[in-house]
Amino acid sequence: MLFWIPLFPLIGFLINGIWYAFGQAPAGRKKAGAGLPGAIATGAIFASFVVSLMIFIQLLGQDPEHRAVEQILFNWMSVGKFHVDVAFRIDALNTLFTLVITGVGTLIHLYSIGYMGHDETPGKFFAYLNLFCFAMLMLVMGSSLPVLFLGWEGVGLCSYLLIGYWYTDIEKAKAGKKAFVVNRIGDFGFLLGMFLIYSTFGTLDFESLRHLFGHAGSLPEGVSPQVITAISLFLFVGCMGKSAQIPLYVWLPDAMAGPTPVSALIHAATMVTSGIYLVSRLNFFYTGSPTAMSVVAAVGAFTAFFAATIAITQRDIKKVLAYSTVSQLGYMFLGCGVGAFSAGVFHVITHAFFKALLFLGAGSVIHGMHEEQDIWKMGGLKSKMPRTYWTFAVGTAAICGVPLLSGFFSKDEILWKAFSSPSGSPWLWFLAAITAVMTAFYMTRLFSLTFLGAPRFEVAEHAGHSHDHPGHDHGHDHGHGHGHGAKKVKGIAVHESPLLMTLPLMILAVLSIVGGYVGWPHASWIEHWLEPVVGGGHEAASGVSESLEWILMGVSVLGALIGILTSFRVYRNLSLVEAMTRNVQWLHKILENKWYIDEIYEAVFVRPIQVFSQLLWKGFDVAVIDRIVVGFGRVSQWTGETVRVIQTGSLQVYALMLLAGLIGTAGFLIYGWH
Amino acid sequence: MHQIEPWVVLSFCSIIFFIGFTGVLIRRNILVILMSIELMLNAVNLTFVTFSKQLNHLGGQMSVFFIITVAAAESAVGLGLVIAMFRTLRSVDTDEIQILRE
Amino acid sequence: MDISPFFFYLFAGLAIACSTMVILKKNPVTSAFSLVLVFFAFAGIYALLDAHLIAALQVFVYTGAIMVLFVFVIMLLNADVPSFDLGRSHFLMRVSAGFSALVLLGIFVWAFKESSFHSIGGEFTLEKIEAAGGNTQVISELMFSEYILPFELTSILLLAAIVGAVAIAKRKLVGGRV
Amino acid sequence: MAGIDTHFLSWIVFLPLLFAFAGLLIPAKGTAGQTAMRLWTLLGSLITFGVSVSLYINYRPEGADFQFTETVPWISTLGASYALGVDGISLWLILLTTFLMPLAILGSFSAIENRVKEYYFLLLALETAMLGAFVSLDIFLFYVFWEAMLIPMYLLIGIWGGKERIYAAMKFFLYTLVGSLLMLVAIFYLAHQHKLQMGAYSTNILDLYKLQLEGGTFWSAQSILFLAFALAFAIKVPLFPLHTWLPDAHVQAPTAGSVILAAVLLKMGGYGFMRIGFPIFPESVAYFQLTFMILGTIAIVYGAWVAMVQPDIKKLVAYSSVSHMGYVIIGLFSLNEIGVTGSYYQMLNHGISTGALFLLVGVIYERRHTRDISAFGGISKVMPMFAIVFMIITLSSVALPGTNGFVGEFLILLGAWKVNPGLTAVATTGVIFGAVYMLWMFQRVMFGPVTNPENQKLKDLSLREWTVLAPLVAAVFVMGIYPNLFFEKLEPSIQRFIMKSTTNRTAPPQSLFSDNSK
Repeated sequence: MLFWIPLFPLIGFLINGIWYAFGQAPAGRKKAGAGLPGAIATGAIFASFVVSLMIFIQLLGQDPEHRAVEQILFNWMSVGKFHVDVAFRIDALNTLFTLVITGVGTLIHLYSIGYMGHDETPGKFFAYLNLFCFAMLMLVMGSSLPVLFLGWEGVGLCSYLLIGYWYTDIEKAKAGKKAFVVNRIGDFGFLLGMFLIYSTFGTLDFESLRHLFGHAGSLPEGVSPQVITAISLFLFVGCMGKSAQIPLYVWLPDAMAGPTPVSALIHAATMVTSGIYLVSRLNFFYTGSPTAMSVVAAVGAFTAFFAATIAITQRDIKKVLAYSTVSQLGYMFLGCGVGAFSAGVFHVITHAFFKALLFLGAGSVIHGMHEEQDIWKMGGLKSKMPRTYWTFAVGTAAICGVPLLSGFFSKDEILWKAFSSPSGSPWLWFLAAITAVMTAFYMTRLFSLTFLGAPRFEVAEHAGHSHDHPGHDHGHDHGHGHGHGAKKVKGIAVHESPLLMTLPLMILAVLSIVGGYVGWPHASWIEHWLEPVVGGGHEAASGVSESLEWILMGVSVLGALIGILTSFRVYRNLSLVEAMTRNVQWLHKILENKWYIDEIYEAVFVRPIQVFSQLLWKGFDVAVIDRIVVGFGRVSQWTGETVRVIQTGSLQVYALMLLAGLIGTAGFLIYGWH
Repeated sequence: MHQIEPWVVLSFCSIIFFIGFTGVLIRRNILVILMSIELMLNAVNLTFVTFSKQLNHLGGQMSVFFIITVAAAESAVGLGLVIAMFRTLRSVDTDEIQILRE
Repeated sequence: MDISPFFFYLFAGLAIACSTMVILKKNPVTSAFSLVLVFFAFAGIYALLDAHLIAALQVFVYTGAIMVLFVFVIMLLNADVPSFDLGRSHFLMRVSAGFSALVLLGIFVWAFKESSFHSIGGEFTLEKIEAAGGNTQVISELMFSEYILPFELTSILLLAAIVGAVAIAKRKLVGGRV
Repeated sequence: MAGIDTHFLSWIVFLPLLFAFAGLLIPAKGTAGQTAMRLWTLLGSLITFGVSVSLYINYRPEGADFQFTETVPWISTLGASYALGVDGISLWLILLTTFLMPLAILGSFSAIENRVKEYYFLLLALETAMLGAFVSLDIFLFYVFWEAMLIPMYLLIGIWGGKERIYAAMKFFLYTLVGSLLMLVAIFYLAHQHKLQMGAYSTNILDLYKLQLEGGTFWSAQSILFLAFALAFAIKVPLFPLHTWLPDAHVQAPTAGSVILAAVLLKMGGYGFMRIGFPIFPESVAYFQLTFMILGTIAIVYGAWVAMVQPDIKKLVAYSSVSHMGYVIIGLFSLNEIGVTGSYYQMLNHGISTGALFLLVGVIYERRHTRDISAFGGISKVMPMFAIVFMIITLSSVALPGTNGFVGEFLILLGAWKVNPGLTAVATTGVIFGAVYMLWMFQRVMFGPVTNPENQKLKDLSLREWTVLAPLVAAVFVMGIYPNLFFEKLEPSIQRFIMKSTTNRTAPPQSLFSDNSK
């Protein structure tokens, strides 16, 4: 039954894809609306949600130690001893992922029907979206590394296709390519990790590997810790690429060029968390290597902090959320890095709820604002878009860590583990706590700039505008869309999004509120649930008392509240903001330009490689190798030219030479052998 | 009266052959060159017949028969070429016919 | 070899003298007629060597057909061409040609003289040929049995040569000179 | 048909040639005649494909080493015979050839307007030569077919090529000829060795497998002979630094020529290594293993980097071939089952995906008469179906899992890792750069606004072009998802190949300095 989960989206992809490729794309064919393709795609993913739910229920009834469902579909490759099956295996860990992917996926598909309503090629969009779900499900369900890698690269491909969805804008196409290439750098590490695993253990199957490791951080016999560390780090390079960690995070902010539902689904809720999935899946490798753990934790914590600094100054609503995602992913890795895999996974789930909510809310805003994405040109949307406003407020509160919302539980769990676990340290906690304050600050900034205060754009009269704007070409010409609506009507006629879009927002808002209760401190269902797979949470290091836990929790709540309140105060008075910005102009400039990382990469890697390649081609291929070859040609030509003198063209001279040759030969035959 | 040794006959053939060869080398008239070639062919024919006689094998004479045929064909084509060439170049001088060179 | 030395030397001397004339005489007509004599001399030697059919063919084909062709062509071309009586080539060429020819001739004669030609008993002895009905009869039989394939091929070659010669020598009617 | 049972392979090999000669009788004047000629050639290649499919069906992987064998003495003084036979290694390359040939022919239906008859005659003659090389079990016969391939290809490039076709054709010809001449010398040496060791001349490959040659050092007989063969094969592969004929030949060749050149002719190099180079000279293979793996790795990275900056699509694809064939080399020289199987699979993959890429370039070249990347942009908007197919093939070329490319590259790198992890790590960067150059090219051609007005009105794929491309797209996925279909018939042959190539068969060293006094 397992195979139905990825199969449904695949079928949806094939239907939509073939219909699009032959029925809609060719010149002169009728363009389809978003309705039918959207319904097909949503139905497909919903069907697989239902199956996932059934599997989950089935797992609930099983004995915790053997909680797994397996299915082998067919043998993929079999060469000598190397044997890979296309097989699925769902256990406690990935059943959560399938639920999130299909559940949140369904909501986002639904939302997309509204959002992409005026797009030119909705068939293509939904085909890609379904293909993505298929690949993502392959990723989390695969029972061995190659199958996981199949999904891993598959989601990368879909990400590429969807970021560059509006490909007529070359910048968006470039962003897609950047995402793919940066992911490929990660995959490079992933591949090396796989090779090393295979050459060390002779298998790539998760279960077999787990059995080799036995229990709790013990290493298989005859395997040196260095090898385990190398494997863990190689695989982590892959995670850096896919889950946008330093130094490979640069693609994710650019990935916002894609349609907003894509940002919500792929670049917030699901694909980017696959790195965390991989690390948790192979937790036995990481627990076996303290070095790798520290690297993961350090990279995670630093990424969380670093991305948060950038997020503070961004003007694009989606860019803020993108950096926020990078930052939150850093949290998750921090959790994994200190051994709290269940905390990491817990944050994946709550993050999927509230970040998807935030992105979809942002999409709704952008939709309502007619493709305006600059938060400095918004403001006062509270009254115009009430449903979006309220749901967005819930999302913001959740990510800020307001107590009793989902983000609070998961983030606090990570913070506590960063402090208390044997591989944690107060420094990691401190960095994470600072980040939490900054998160609260920039999210509130985003929220208040968008929804509160007075509108900072020209408001058009509402008359004659329904929720649905016939003739307004949403998505078409997207790249040049800034102020597109403003051209038609003087000012922007802000409108609330249709129910199709706000309904998923409301569901996600509810989930963002209640989603955290599965991880209630000290009674965490999720930790208990995941224990057979990722191991129990480590006992707190000695000397760390329960009271300290409460104190730290209080500190982080306080930090969040401080962040929120400061932000509200600051951004109520925008002239104050400008004054402050002027005071720290240099810092603001650096942050606004994202620490110039893109420029540095361009200068250090991209340009040199291009220049060097040119050099290789013109300077070596053409100038050296070809010259040698042509040189050989020249030599023989020269020889020919020289010898040619005797080629007089006179038959008689030829005959004479023939005669001379004959004499020579005869002479040799007579005297030569003596 | 002594016998004629085979080598005498063969040497005679060689003499005729090299006379023909020299003719090919030193004459500029293409017609004479063709005639010299006929001389060489005849010398070869005689060699064949000599061996045929000496070895009591008729293969030599058969070869001569074929050579004569081929020679006839050759001179027919050769003379045809001479006529064609003469028509184009108004000359039968090999020194003027050096198109092969370029 | 049981051939008459007198006739052999007679024919050989004639052939050598006439061949020299062929290559030395300035006028091609003279050369052609010398060549006829050479062919006759050869026919004589063939007859001495009991190759009667070849001797006959020599007279028919060479003197009869080929020489007529030569003379015909000479006469065809001879008209109003002042440069027809071409001399010989460059002096250096003549000297080196003559020299090399003499050297190689020397080698050949030496080689022939040094070698011994044992009469390996081929099946066609003179007596057998006589018994089987003579030279012509035996050769004809061979030609249509053992040598039938070369024979047929030769006929194709001849056909090709005829067509070729006609095609080459034919004056193009359209477009002026070839 | 007479002798179809006993001379099955001969029928397959010479069927195209039969059709080629029969095609000469078609009066190919005028449009109708040309169409007839094209259809006739297509028919010929399709029938050949059909017959080769029955070869596939009747081949038993568990059966004899070589099946459908035929042996007729040929040149007795050299010991050469007309010996044919098929094992798993030749089987798939034969199928690749016969599969691609109809597509290449169909793909050039509208591209070739002049000298139609000669063109198709040469294509079919080329097919015979290629098939002959793949089934030869006699090294001399192999050589004859190997050289015979050169002539039609040379003419195809030289007559129907682009602007610089003469230069490219000459370069192609000379490069390959230089290699094969040394090979010829080595063949004679081997025949002579066989006479010395076994008492009779033989150039039968199976006999030569039993030769004992002194090896293990650079100046040993094995090494020198191996290098003589390896030069010929490496030029065909082409291995860095002997690759510079390829970009020129590819760019100048007509579409079908490029397809066949990339898809089949390059495989001759790999096949030569597998059939001759490795099993006859096992010690030298071990001796030169590292050298060739380094060259292969350089080829991967070098080809990818140089491909990145090419302004011409065909040149880009040509350099990508250099990169992809570099994988083949490191896989072969890793000498374990995973690597070698991957290598072999990569050869097939490369045939499919690069063949398809050239066909796609041909499609767009026919419309725009340029291959300059900068002349395009936004084609995706104008030719959406073309863009979809192009995308799929691009993905296959960058080895996305699920497409054929992944299986090959993954196995190769996995196998090579066991031998030399450091080099493999460097080679794996090809995965990154492969994505860079392919996607960058795709972006510049397909994405962005349609800036050039000439691109505004391009027609999308026609039915004929679909017919050409659809089988390739299908092959991409079938090979990517179910490679076992191929491995089944391949495995025993690969195992035997590895056994032969790793067994020590060296003669006792006859070194002057060997110390026998102890």
